[in-house]
Amino acid sequence: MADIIITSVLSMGGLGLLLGGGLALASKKLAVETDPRVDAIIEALPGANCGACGYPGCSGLAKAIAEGKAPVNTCPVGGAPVAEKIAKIMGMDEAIASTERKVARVLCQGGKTEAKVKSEYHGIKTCKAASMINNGPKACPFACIGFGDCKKVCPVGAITMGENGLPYVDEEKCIGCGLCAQECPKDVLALIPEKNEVRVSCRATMKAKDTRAVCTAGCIACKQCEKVCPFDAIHVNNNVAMIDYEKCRNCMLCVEKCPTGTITSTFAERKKAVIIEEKCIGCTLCAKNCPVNAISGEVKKVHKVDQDICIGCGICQEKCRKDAIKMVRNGQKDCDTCTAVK
Amino acid sequence: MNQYAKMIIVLMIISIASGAVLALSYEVTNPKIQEQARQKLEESVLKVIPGAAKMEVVQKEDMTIYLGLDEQGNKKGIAFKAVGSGFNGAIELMVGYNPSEGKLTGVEILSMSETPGLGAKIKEEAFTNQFNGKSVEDKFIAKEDVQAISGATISSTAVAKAVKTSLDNVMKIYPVGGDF
Amino acid sequence: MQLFKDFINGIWNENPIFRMVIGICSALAVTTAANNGIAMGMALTFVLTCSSILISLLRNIIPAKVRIPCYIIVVATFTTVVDLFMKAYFPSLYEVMGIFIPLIVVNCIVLARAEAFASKVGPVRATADALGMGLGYTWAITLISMIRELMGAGTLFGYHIMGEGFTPWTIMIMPPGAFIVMGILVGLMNMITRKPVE
Amino acid sequence: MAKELFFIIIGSIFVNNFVFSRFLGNCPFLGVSNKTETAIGMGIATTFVLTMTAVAAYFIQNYVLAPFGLEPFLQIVSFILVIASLVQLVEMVILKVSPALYNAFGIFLPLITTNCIVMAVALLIPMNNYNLIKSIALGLGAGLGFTLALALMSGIREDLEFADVPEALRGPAIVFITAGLLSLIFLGFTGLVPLA
Repeated sequence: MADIIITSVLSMGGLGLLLGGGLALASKKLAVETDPRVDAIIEALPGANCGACGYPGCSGLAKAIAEGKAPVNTCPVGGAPVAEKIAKIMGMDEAIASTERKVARVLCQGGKTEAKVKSEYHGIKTCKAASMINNGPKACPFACIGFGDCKKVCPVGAITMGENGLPYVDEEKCIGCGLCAQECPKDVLALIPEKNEVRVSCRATMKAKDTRAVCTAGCIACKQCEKVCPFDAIHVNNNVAMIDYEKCRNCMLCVEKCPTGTITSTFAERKKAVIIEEKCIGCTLCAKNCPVNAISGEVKKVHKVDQDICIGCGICQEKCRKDAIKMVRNGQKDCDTCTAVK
Repeated sequence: MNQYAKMIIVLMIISIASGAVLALSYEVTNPKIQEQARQKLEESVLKVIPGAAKMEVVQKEDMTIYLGLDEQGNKKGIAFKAVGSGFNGAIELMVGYNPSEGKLTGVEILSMSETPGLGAKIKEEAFTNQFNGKSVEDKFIAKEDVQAISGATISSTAVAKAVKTSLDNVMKIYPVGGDF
Repeated sequence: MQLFKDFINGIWNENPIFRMVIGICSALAVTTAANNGIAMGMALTFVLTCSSILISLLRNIIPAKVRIPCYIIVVATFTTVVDLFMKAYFPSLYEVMGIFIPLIVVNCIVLARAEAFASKVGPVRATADALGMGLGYTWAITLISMIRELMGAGTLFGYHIMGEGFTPWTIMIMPPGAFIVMGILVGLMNMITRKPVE
Repeated sequence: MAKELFFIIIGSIFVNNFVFSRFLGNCPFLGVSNKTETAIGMGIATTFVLTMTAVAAYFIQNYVLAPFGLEPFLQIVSFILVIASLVQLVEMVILKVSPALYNAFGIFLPLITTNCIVMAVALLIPMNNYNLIKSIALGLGAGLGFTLALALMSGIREDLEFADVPEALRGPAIVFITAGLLSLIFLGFTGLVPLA
């Protein structure tokens, strides 16, 4: 009875020793010095390996960050929280870690009701195939064809096709990887910083007359938006309005002015400035800088914002040194202005 | 150094522990397993030697022969294992034989991995009973004196050939008509 | 509450067979008859639970470099213990599942859960997860084996269901049938839960 | 002797392919077969581990287990211990030699340990008590059979990307169905070589 146990223990122990020793030897000889920070960064990254950062998967990005080749906030999917974690790992302070989160947006409103159709298409149901034949079935060569190539390629399923034949992007789910923008043969989808709510939903560079002939929601280059914009953030070149996302302050004046409704915004109403009485010391800085003179009040007295005139551009909040102004939209509590770089 | 030492020690301790646990459980279960195996063997031997009630194991040259005895202890026949190479793998069978009359008394398939529904039919009584009473001189060739299962000729020939080869070896030890 | 989530996780939304698609080798091989499926499921649940507990207890002691050999020894020890005891006390059951007990050692579920979960959490959560995974595995392979037995042999748990006229599709017992039934079931599961499996 | 070796190798590549007719090795088979180079890489690594396992299993069986009669209960544990250590060794070698290949495998490298083919080969050797050369032949044959299966599957799966596969069947479901058809084809090989 006992000898079986002894032999078994001895043989297993011997085997364990032999193999353990072999592995120890091998791990010493074949030791590969991996930077411990790389594993920590991989841990912090979302791990979707979507390639949006341009590196081969998260491990590729982690190596680049560890070697200092890539900034801490490269990962668009992770956004600020991930960037802060990586910054801690890399020993930098978090200030520069804040990133602009980008989301995909549809720059075309030519759905089944708005855009005319020039041919009936019965071929392979993918936008790529359809766009090869005479620029797609729609009369407007820039219009979205609507077979959902973007929907198929989206790794997180953020895109669904509306009944009007246009893709709808769920901005919470969207991780800004840009795969849909690459996939779309008509470049209807583009990656736009999330904080920019206003966008021109048309890219047709044909003459106004032709655009109006093919689509009721196209940009007819009437330049109304250009005239009304207080911040010189929108220009019509090549017959279509273009927004400079650095300058645009989401004041939505152009959205109201645009006759064909081509310029759209994520939210129905604009933000409004509200002065917090306790903090306001009446330095009148906001009143001086307000482009539409919506703020009134004497020096050293608490000022007031006229809610009807205010266009929600946020300059007053930026200028106010006492942080006494907050932007309010009826739905959200307080949202910071779009371009305030502290 | 300690990191490597720790590796070796932990691995060794775990393997020793597992060796001990396994040896212990082997000790506990081994008698039961031997008992089970013996019982199964006896069942199949008694099945292929009709009328036998007890079994005796006899070692003859390199073959193990099982003697089938009835209640009074006189010999009813002998049985031995045979192996054939079937369609999907080895087929193991138990062959019952009465050397004095030179006739087979029974065949049972112990283990096989033939395709279910086709080759697996060799396990059924319909196929194995045809061997009862066949004499040693028969040729044991499928489709001639052994009725093969349709669609499973390879398995049937494997069984027939296995019986034939094992019978030839046994005949060298127990000549036909001789005592056993 | 966390325990309950771990438990349910293994049964449904991370079902080893249909969602994570691991541990398929035994699932396809042993599911020719329904009672095989249940027996195999029970054996695996036992081995999975015991090894998960022990591995999560030892998790801080085992150095990273030798973690896989250590985990696998623990799993192998439990499997052999199950193998020996089943051979001794349940011979008829052992008859059916002989070759598949040793293959529990290499069943990917056990090592995958040990590597991914048990070695990171405490023993209590590891048990909940192991039980969940084990039961998830059991109902999955029982479902597969019921379909294959019904179509392959016209019986269910050994009772004749299909009438005499039914000629069994022996293909269902053989490997091709197993793969195809598995494929269709995974497809169905995707349809039901509408979550594409990466 | 050469005839038997030939039978063993051809047997385990075509007739009794470990993936298609014995259901073994499915986890890596499903996981790694989406790209051909990783599939071939995995096949080669597994063949290497298989051949070394065959040799190791032969020596352990005949020089450690059998002489002391520890066979019935220590067989599984000692085999799997050797396999795991071999895989750990291969993991270190690949990490050192080509990190890109190492990343491509990812989780599937440690999963070679649980690859049922490796364990099945180790168990088959004492069962048919092969001698050393036959064991190596079995290891090699199993490895080549596995690589063949992986290569076939990865070729098909790369074309499947462009096929219009229904939404629900995408991913593992269609792979299983294709594997089912492939194993149907391999069924045709049975009986090609008599199996001892």
